[in-house]
Amino acid sequence: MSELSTRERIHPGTAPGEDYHLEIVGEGDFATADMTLSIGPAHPATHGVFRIVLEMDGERVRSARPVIGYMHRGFEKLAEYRDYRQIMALVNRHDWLSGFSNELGVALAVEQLMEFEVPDRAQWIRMLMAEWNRVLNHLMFVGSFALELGAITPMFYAFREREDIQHMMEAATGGRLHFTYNQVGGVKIDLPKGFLRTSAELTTITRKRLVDYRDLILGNEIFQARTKGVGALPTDVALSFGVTGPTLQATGLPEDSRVTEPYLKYGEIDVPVPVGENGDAFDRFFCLLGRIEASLDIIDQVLDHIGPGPVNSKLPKMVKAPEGATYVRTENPLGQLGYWLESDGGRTPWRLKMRTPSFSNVQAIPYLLEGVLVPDAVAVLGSVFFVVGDIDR
Amino acid sequence: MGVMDQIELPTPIKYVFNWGRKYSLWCFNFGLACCAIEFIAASAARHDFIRHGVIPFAHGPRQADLLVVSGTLTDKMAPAVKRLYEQMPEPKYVISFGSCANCGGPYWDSYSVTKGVDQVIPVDVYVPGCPPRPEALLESIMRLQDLIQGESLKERMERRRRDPITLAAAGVPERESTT
Amino acid sequence: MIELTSASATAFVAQAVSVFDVGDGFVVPLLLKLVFILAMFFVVPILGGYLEHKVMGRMQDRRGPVEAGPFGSLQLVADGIKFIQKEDVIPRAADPWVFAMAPGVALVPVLLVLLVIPIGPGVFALDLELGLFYALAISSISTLGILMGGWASANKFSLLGGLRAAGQLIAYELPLILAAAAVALQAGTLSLVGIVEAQATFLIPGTDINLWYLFPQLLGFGIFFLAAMAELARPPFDMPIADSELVFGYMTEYTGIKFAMFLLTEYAGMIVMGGLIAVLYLGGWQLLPGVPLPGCEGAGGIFDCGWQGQLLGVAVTLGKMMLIVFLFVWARVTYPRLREDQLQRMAWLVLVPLALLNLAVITVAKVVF
Amino acid sequence: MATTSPPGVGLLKGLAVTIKHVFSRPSTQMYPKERPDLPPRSRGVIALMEENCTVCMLCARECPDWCIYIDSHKETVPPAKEGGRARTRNVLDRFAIDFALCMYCGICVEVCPFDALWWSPEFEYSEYSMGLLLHEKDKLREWADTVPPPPPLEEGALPPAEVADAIEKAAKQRELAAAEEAEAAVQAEATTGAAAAPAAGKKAEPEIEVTAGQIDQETFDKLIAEGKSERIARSKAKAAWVKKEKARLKAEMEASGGGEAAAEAPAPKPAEVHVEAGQIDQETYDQLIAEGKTERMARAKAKAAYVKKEKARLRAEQAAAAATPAAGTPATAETAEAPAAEAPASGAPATDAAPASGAPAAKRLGDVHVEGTGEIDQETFDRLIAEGKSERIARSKAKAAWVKKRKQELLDQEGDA
Repeated sequence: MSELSTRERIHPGTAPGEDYHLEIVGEGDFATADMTLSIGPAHPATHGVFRIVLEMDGERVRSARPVIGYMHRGFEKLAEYRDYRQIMALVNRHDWLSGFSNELGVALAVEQLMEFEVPDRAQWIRMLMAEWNRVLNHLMFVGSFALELGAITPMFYAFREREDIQHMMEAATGGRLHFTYNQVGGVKIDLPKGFLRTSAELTTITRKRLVDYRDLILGNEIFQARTKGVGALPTDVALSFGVTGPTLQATGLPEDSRVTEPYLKYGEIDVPVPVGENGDAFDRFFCLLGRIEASLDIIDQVLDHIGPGPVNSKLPKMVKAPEGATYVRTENPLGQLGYWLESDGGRTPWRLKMRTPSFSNVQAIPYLLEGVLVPDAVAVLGSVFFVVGDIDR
Repeated sequence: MGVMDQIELPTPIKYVFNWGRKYSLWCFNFGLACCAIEFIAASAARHDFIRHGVIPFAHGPRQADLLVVSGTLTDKMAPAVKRLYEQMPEPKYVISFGSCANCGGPYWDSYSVTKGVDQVIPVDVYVPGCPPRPEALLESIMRLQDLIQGESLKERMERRRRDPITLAAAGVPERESTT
Repeated sequence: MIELTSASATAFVAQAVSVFDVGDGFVVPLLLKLVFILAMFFVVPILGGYLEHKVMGRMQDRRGPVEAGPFGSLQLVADGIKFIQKEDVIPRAADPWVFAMAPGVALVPVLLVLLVIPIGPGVFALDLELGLFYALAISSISTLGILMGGWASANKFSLLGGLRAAGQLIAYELPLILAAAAVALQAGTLSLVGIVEAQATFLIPGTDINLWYLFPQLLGFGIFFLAAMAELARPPFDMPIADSELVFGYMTEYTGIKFAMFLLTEYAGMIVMGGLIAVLYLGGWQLLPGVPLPGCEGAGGIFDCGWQGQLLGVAVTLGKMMLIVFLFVWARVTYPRLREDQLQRMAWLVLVPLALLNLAVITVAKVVF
Repeated sequence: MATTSPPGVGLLKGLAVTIKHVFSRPSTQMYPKERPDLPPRSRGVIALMEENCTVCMLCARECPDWCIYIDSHKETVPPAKEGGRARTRNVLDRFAIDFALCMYCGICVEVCPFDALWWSPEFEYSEYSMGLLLHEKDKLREWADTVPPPPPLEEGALPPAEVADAIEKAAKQRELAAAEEAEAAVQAEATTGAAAAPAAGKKAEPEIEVTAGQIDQETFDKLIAEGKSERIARSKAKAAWVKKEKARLKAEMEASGGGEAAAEAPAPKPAEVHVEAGQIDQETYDQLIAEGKTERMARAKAKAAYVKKEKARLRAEQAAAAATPAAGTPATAETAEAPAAEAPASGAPATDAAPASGAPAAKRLGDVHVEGTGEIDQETFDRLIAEGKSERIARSKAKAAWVKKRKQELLDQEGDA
């Protein structure tokens, strides 16, 4: 490790060349300066190694600067050295809460490039899994957002549900977080017996338990006092930052790739999109719960539609996407996930560019944090849903 | 601390002291990536490692006895991990949770990933898996508890002083079957 | 043979317990009281901590500690044993003296308050005429310790935590004292033993139904409970140690035994507040309103008890303390935390006026009846 | 949005939720005492069936983490019978998986062509030292004892490829045996024809490499006119083109092959009997149920019975239609091989096909040993270069072409002799 400069030691996080100065107010003994508070990279509030440098006046945030890159693992570069099957196992790790949806994006991109027709049953299974994955993801954020506001219990309830769902998905895919269930042309293997029945049962149970979250969090006066009007994000600002997913829907815009640009079989079913009004932390949480319910609805519809048939198609021994490029966008749990896949016809992509929802979502954080109190800053950080690996990749 | 790392304690006292450390592992979760989710799952209702005396209430490193490094350690993050580890008071234990923390895992060829947390801090127990299931963490915690129950603090500290980074495998109890 | 042993055992226990009544002698009662207080101080908080672990576990659908001791009952003992072995770290930039003293300054007042809390008929260390005043005055010294810790740690999070703690504890001192004042007013005494006695003899005007102060002072009870929760910095009023904002607040830099002292302060504080609430509103060691303890005679059956009555009285008080601890835990498990400004607003705009109103109503009632 | 309710109700509701849980059974699984219920597909640890490993190195090559270490050596096996040729085989010296590095993606298990690698759901192997996470083949072999059987599949799923193949094969064999008996009296040569049929049937349709962009314009236009999306139309049109092309090639082959085409025709027919999932032979089913078999078992068997019957029926019909033995001109082994051997030569290279799955002719080619590796087939090389392939690829392919030609020559000489 190279020797840090004095400046960096005193004020870590400032970029080289950037002049660091503290505004000094008052004179003599009463001279005060703003305080710089570095939250993260290992801070309970940032659920991950996200770092944010706050310049504060007392407990009020003057300005906030996210420092990212603590989780940068070079996904895009690594993907250039892995064939498509290996990429499938790799990409479910960048947004570790939505492994299946990530794989799905890559699979769709490769299939699009290869002009591959995926069997119906495989498409329905993919939808089923993607929606369960969405529920898993949102449950995690329901828990973690409440945790950040100081309510410890919702996390435990959320994980009770998550365990049930994960157990079911593990029975089908073999993984609890990283499913690696997609393959180019379908899914690896058909569902195990009883999966659909368990699925149907779990939707009922989860719906019943959603009432608990409503009572425990959403309806709670303290929660409302903490979140209503906090971190309000106007639609135009959200759009200008490229914010998507529940964070965007909370601002009142029903933008959802599953509706506006349906992939898989989303065009054939009814996809409810919950929207908020003010785009504040409360609305974001409201949309999150609404999206869980929407996903459960979709799962019910999928269960009605799913029919017999093959789940994958015969592939050449080595999958090679033909020369060309494609862009696939899917509605990941956290927002729009885009994969730009450029192939030179080889066994590995020439370039795999990711447009990850978390990265765009955190762009709005400096805007949202300006002028808020530290506790509100935590509420904002918790409500702009992001996964650090998805930011840094 | 103080004298406990200087003199060998009489066996009954050592037993009680080891018992105390064994069942009071305040745990600082260094949640870096995917594995952190499984760590949380291990603390949640289904697995509940508080049963075993692993208390996940240590929000800072100063109160922690056990550091669970769960996830990919990047070169940018490595100094922070080292620093946090150094902030923990002795005696402290480290569990490396998952392939990334063990030796880089899926990112073995990435330019920005540290190939294993044991390049930076000494590790007591390695948990394989990507991510390991919560039960695997429980199993590793029990393994760590076996280690704590049988160890001598004096020997441990001497070993630490001799070689601050690698925890010499000597003195590690024989692996016994848990099944 | 067995009867003989049990008889001698009971006699011994009786002697041991009734020793607190012994007026004559100085050294032996003093030592016994000291031992009693220390036992109270170390055992009861551990009981409270265990209760918290278990209740929290059950409310969160899990089991809590299981492995350490039978049903995990020795979890906090293990914690204690562990903490004494830990390295004691003092940050280089910290003020070493203040840093080292802070936990003591926070802890000792709580210990001192325990002196005056009666936990059974005749089972108390001190019956001060100004018991209530003493308790409230002494307990606010803890704030100083917290502020010291926050300032001396040379850590921004600690500093923020310490400042929050100071602001919060000062703000909630007022409603706490006002609510307690109403009780003192109604009882006509500041002695905690006297307050218990007054509750034993308090009758609903016009009837001969005995009631605890919980019922006439329901509002006061609510205010006292909330303020106590805020004083203890228990969630949902735990801004000083808000973990998701300030890591561990003023405790961030503390390790080992010093941290354990802060922790003990918190648990002992819960016990002290539980004891105060039990004494002020829940009739102290009375089992039920108007029902004398077995083996007791005299006014409402709260004094002149045999050793059985004393033991039962202690058990009842402990039970009430644990009930209060349970309520604290229940709130902690259920609610998210408030924001600092909301907390202050609640203190000054809601609790203080309500406490004043309560005081006024009680005054009027006292004059009228 | 949240309905407005009187203040405090939300707070009380929250308290109700938490207190409710005190009285319900905690969902905690007491792990060391209570074993987790692990699904058979769970990816816990990789087990090695050492006996199955042929040291093909596929797993090690495909592993994204390169965490599989394989060492092997070649051993010469004495000839099976007198005068035969000694063979070499690979012997596994070391097979190790570094579980510290493994990313548990399962690619090695997937690619293993000989079912040597399996997933076991076991997870309890954390270690005090990272070196111990490198499991050598003995350890991996121990894990194999913990591998659970695969779970049954969901309703509506196609049977797994292996099972489907086996069912098909068994049905075909039975049916062929039946046909044999029936026709043996009538026709002496039928036996050879029937025996050759499956081999011929397998390779009946020559593989055609389809390069992207070749579509059936007619179909494409029609679909576009029908309002289908461009992507769908394209893929369907491509499928149509492939079909047409195959038909064309087949026709060509038939024309060139003359008589044997007739023999070939009935062979693939039985395979075309489409069996809908759920169509079962009620009689068999009832009988099996009556015998006390489980419902699943009975269903599966009944289904197989149905397939068998159906195929037998179709075949009987065909036989009736053909009536005359003239149609069944014996398809001798040589003629059956012809199209398969022809396929690579006719410019439709099946380079990707594994040698093991090749027709008998391919195997025989493989037996021929060709000396010299330097030569290349100049013609192929030039053609490939002209096609814009890289020099390296062209060279290797040309080399392969030369070897193939040489082998063919040698084979022909042998045949002549």
